[in-house]
Amino acid sequence: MLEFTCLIPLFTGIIAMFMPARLGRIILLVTAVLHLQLTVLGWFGKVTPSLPGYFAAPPDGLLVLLVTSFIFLFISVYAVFYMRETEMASEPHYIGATLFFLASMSMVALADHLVVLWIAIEATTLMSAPLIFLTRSKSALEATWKYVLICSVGIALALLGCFFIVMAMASNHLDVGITFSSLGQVAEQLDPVWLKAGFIFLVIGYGTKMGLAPMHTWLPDAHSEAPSPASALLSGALLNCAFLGIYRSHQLLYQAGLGDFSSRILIGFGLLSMLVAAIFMYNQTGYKRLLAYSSIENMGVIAFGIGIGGLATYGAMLHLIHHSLIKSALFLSSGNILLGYGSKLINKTGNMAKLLPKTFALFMAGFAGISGFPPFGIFVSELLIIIGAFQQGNTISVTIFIFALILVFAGAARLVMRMCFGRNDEEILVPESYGRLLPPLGLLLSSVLLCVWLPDTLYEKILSAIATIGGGIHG
Amino acid sequence: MDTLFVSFVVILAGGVMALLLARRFNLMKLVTVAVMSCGCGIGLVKSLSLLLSQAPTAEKSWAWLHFFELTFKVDSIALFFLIPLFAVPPLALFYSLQYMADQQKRVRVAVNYFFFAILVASMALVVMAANMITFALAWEIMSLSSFFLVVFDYQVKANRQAGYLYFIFAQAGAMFLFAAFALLYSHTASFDFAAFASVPEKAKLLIFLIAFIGFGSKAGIFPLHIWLPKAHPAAPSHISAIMSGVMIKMGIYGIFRIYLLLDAATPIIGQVVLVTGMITGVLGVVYALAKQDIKQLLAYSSVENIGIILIGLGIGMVGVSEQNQAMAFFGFAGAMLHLFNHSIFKSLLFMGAGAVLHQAKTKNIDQLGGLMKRMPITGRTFLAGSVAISGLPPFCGFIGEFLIYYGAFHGINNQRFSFILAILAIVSLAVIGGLATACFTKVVGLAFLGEPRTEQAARATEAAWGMGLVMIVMAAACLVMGVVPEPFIRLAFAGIRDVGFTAGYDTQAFLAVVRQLSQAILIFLALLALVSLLRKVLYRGKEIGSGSTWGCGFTQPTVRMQYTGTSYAAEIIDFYRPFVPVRRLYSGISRIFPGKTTWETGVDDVAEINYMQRLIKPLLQFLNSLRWIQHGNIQLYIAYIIVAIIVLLLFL
Amino acid sequence: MESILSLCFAILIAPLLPAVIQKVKAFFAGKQGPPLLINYYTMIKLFRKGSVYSTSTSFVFRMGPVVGCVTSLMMLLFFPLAGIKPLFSFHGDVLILFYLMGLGRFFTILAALDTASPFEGMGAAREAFFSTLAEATVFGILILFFRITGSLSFAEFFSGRHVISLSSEHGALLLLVIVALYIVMLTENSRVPVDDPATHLELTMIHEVMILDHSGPDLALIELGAWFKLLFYSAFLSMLIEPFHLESALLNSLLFYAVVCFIYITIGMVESITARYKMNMVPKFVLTPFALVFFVTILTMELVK
Amino acid sequence: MIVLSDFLLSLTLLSVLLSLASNRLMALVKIMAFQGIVVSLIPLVLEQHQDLAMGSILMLQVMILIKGFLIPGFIYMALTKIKIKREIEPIIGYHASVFAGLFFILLSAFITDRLDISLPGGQVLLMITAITTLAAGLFLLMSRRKAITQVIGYLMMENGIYLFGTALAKETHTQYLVEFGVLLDLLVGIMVMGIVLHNINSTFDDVDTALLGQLKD
Repeated sequence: MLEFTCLIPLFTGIIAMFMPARLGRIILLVTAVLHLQLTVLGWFGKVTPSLPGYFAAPPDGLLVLLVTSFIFLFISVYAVFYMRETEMASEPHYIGATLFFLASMSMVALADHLVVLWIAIEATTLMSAPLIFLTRSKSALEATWKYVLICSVGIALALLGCFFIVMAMASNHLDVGITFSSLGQVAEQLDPVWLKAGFIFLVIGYGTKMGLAPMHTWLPDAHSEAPSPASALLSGALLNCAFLGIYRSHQLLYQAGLGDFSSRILIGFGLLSMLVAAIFMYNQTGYKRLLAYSSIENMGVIAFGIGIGGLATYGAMLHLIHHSLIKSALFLSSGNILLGYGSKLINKTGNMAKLLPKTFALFMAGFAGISGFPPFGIFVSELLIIIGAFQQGNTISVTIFIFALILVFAGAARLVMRMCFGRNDEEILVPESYGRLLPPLGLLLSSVLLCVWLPDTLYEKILSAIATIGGGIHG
Repeated sequence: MDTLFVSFVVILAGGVMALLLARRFNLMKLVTVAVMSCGCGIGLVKSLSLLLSQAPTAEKSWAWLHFFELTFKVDSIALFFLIPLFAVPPLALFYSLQYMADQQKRVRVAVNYFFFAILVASMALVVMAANMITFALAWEIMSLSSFFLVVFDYQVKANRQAGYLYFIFAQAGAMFLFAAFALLYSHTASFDFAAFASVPEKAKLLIFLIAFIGFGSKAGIFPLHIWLPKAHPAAPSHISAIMSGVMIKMGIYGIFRIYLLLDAATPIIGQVVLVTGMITGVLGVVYALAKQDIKQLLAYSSVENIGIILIGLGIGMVGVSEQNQAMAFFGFAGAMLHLFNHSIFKSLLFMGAGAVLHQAKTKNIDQLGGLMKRMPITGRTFLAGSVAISGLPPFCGFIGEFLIYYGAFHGINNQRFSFILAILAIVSLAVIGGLATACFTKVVGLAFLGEPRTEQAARATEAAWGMGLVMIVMAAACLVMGVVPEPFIRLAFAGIRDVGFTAGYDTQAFLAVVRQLSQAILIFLALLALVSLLRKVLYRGKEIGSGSTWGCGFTQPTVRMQYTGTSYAAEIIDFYRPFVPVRRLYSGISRIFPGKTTWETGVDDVAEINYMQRLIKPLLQFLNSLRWIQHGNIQLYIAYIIVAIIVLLLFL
Repeated sequence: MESILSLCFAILIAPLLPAVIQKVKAFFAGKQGPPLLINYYTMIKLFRKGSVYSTSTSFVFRMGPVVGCVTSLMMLLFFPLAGIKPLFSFHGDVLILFYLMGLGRFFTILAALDTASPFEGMGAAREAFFSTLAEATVFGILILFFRITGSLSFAEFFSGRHVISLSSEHGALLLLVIVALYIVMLTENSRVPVDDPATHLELTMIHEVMILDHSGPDLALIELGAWFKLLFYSAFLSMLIEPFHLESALLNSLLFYAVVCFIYITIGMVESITARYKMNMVPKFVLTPFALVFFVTILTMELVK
Repeated sequence: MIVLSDFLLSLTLLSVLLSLASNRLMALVKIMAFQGIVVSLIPLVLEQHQDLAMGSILMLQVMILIKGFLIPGFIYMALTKIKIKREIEPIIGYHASVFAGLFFILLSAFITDRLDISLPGGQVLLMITAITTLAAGLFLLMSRRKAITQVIGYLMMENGIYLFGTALAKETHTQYLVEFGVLLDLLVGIMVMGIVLHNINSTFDDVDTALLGQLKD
């Protein structure tokens, strides 16, 4: 029955497409709440998937599902107020698309079958394309085009990867269902060469979606051109889903005893992503692009952490949760900034501390959080990743990791300070409103809360998720 | 120990109250200052009594996020660091009552108080932390809150840049710390500080050096100091006082703590610390001499004093590795005492500078002058602070240096390299002392004495009474600590009680020396009084004339002809030329009837220049040269994917 | 009792000795020179006068001479003149004494800057600079002495088990130290070739230009302080030079003051036969003793175990 | 049967080369329709699919319908509706493209040889065709300026992957999921792309991707 997390938004989405905007908003919020409820039920095992060959509820999937569902609720609340003030022409489209998007993401989180996962991830691309496209400006068009094309190419390659994994099974004359759970049980008998080839294609394919360099090229365009609530969803939820695909594949390789191979690739991609993000962050002109590159960097951090293994995987999982919370809060506040200044350019903003004091507080807090300052959770996760990396003896890579973190921080801090404290004598177009302030605040506070008190269930879920790739707090 | 936590809660409550009462400006200030001072007072009393009662180290811990623990432990070192940490903030807060007078900025002031409270609390937590997670957590909160304090006056571009630079250094330093901790964890598999000693000897040096960079960037060792002379002038003066007086000492604390925890046998650690201290001390004071901005000068002087403290620590460490108990004991004790003294007189000086800035609207020495007559209290207390910071008796600065000298002289009888180090330490202390004298005679002589160089300076009046009162209290403290040093020296001794190697060192002989020292100072003061009396007698009933200064033949000397700070320092700076590059801008003279020409000099920080030229510029150029990656061409984006696949398939 | 007598004598004789220098210089110039008691006359004259203070000055200007004089006096208080136990002495007194000298300098400089004069700052800057260099040398000497005697007190340098003396086993090293200390003395007391007390061009003066605005008793205090300081340095030197320790305190004192006199005469000779250095040469000159002392100290690594 | 399958595969290869050489959009669309049909037929003639289930046949028909008619038709409609120049305007010239195509065939033969996988009899050519089609699709994506040619390139790439899938995966494992997935993906993907294309055309007056290079750093 957990499949209803996909079906409910799908149906309500269809309905909302044909409803007036006012009703659509209610549908959006109701669906978000329902979805969260269902997710929580699934989380505690009250509801389980009913199509075992295709869907399953492993801990990693549930984790991603919960994060997605949680931030979706906040983003929906924000979106309702955001749309009221921007008078978005195609509001039903937005609501419909965002619900479809939620449906596809839920499907990713629950997918167990290789191809179902693949279909779901491709579906997220297609469902989120309208979201990016919503403003219909030239640049939005371009961003959408790049997004759809590059991701489709990437995902197509991932399909090839799926075939290779099937081949790994077929060439050794095994005959089990091609679900991650059943493959995992026979992992050691799979043909290693095909498995590795499959992993490469899966990493490239899903990595395109996740924004790992050098396949990240669409990401800054898409995330910056989408309306802010959509950007928040893309960054906070979608990237996790793509990551889940890579995570599952890595899991498979680990179970097959090829963990070293996949770890090295993940570490490489992680570091490359962080460095590439650093290149474009220090001299960025648009603040949404800045946040987008920051997402690339953070995905790099997660990939790095997973690749390192041991303690770092726990850090990576925490990083995933907190990055989603904080980054979506940042994108939401960037929506306020966009409304306030009417421009996405950093040069056109400035003096937020005076002009938009509350948004400033949120944005600054979010920046501090994303840079790894307590009381936000990224502090813990980055510390754990560094500790884990040293523990595993990856000295060189962790040196690059730290270097990249410093570089990214230095680049971003300059621009954030420019936005918050720089000179600006212009008037604010749309003043702040609580409807657009409370959701990001809520997201930030939840990150703080999770850093102060992590519920046992979450902790255990993370542990059981990372146990499958040899991670653990004592590893 | 619970009392200490109570004091944190009170301090934080004060900070939150500031936010809540932000709309009622004066009430907010009063309440916040009162509550926070009360909290600091509780902490001060408690830590003093714990330190003096020789209570055994207490420990307390909470579970956090399932497998971490937040462990706090107070041993004598922690308690010693807690004393200035709780003693200085109330004074700074009291000062801020009248310093932060702008009603327009009331929200910002409230936020400032809020972060002030967090800063104080987090610093105390840093000191009390007993495992690396706790330490890192408190450390990062400290960095973050102090960043917000620095950017208080964000409208000024220089302040934003300063804040930025500080932010970078704080974060980069923290990264180094994390790396050091991670390395430790990889050897011990425990977050607990107590496990550090079990690290293999080979790894200890590396770990220490990494941590040294991390802590050093906070303390402001050369060449990681460049944020300091920018951030301190940017912050409001009472914040500068806290940052310079207390916060940068956290870096020292870290260095000392990790040294003790590692308990390494290698002598290199001590040598590195000592040599860094010497370089930091000498160059810090030379730069201080070269600067014309009072607060910048004071910031560089903080660098210098960090150098002196490090010399003390270094001597102690060399003493430990040489098995020279006296040397180790006095080195550590001297470092502790100097650190304590510095937190007092540097805060005093920053507050004085703040008063000057507040009243005369400029920090530039070359635009000040004659303030002693216009701001008598600020002037006199600043003079006291200057004497103290130059390390001259009868003020407290001398006492700390005396201990360090004492330790260093005990190292003279060592052999070979550590002998040479001891010599160098003594000589550099002497040179630092001489240069500090030059530096602070410059500030006092040019900013407070003579004639005002600008209209603003001439119009300056005495600062508000509260600010004056705080400065008087601190100046008096400097004098008392200088004249009756024994209790404070005992305090420093108590502070290093828990240092294993020096424990049990017999201090009676030295305390006798201290009493005699105190006598000597009293004799000096008595003679001073006597000669002053004699002078009074000699002048009695005589005609005291007054006129203008003799201009050596100039009949109408103007105030612009006074010696300036730049010229005062020029010769000494010139002597240190390779390390202190002087920038000269001269428009030159052309044509037969030349127009207006300009001549400008300034001193750039050699570390800053090198960072810019050797590190930042090439790095940015390199990054820029890679920007083509995101060229917008979708065909090539797809090519990237293909290339990535091909490269990966090669690994197959 | 001995100590008090010795101190009083030193204080009394301090103004006399500089007149010796003037006599020597006059002799070299073929002149008769002022009477030996000239400085006492000057003192009395100055004490009788009043003062004119610049309107620019503050209390610091009046404090300068007092502090300067007292700090110099402190040196004599702690120094074993002619080997006689000083009034006060403790382990570590040299440190505080030299720092007190620093305090005196601090206030002299401030008093100079207080006048807002275009020239006095110049002298102040030079004073601050050269004395920093000289201070390094002094501490170098202290290190050496500590190495030899294990003590940090003037009194202990010249009494006890390891005495600093030309006749001891480290005598050879001491020769270099004497040269170094002599140069320090010339520097610290503003003598040729570092400074010329007789010069009349403000631009080239160091110490004298700093006290241009002082007059009357204030000036007298400054002069007194300068004489005490010179006496201290020559006493220090003569304790190093003169290796004898006679039984009788009186004889000892006679010998001691004879050597002191001799040092004053050499100062006069140096002033007569050398010209002062160009200002930019001075730092090099002042660094020479530091190099000497450092060299000697390194040598002790082998010699003193 | 072997002959038939080889014949179809050769036709596919031919269509690949033709598509690389074609300089007219219309022609290209027709070639793609042809290729779609041929590719869909291939599973039918492969050895291990001898005993066709009812489902497979149904799937096959849907496949042909979509790949051969629906999608090309859709693109054709888009082409006629939007005012674009009908030349392809390649970045890499036609001759070079054809040579590239030949090179791809050689390369894929080489790779297939090196892989030395135990393919069920006679599928060497299938592998070669699959890799060539995939590579040529990617090549079209990279070497053509018009957005619409990129869609076609994508289509071709999907054809290649589909061929791969039929070559590698056994029916029992995939259970139409591959076909279903590919079709759904293609259909919706092309629809979305088409809509975007349409909008690009109405916004920019052309679908040249040179116009789509504004977002960069």
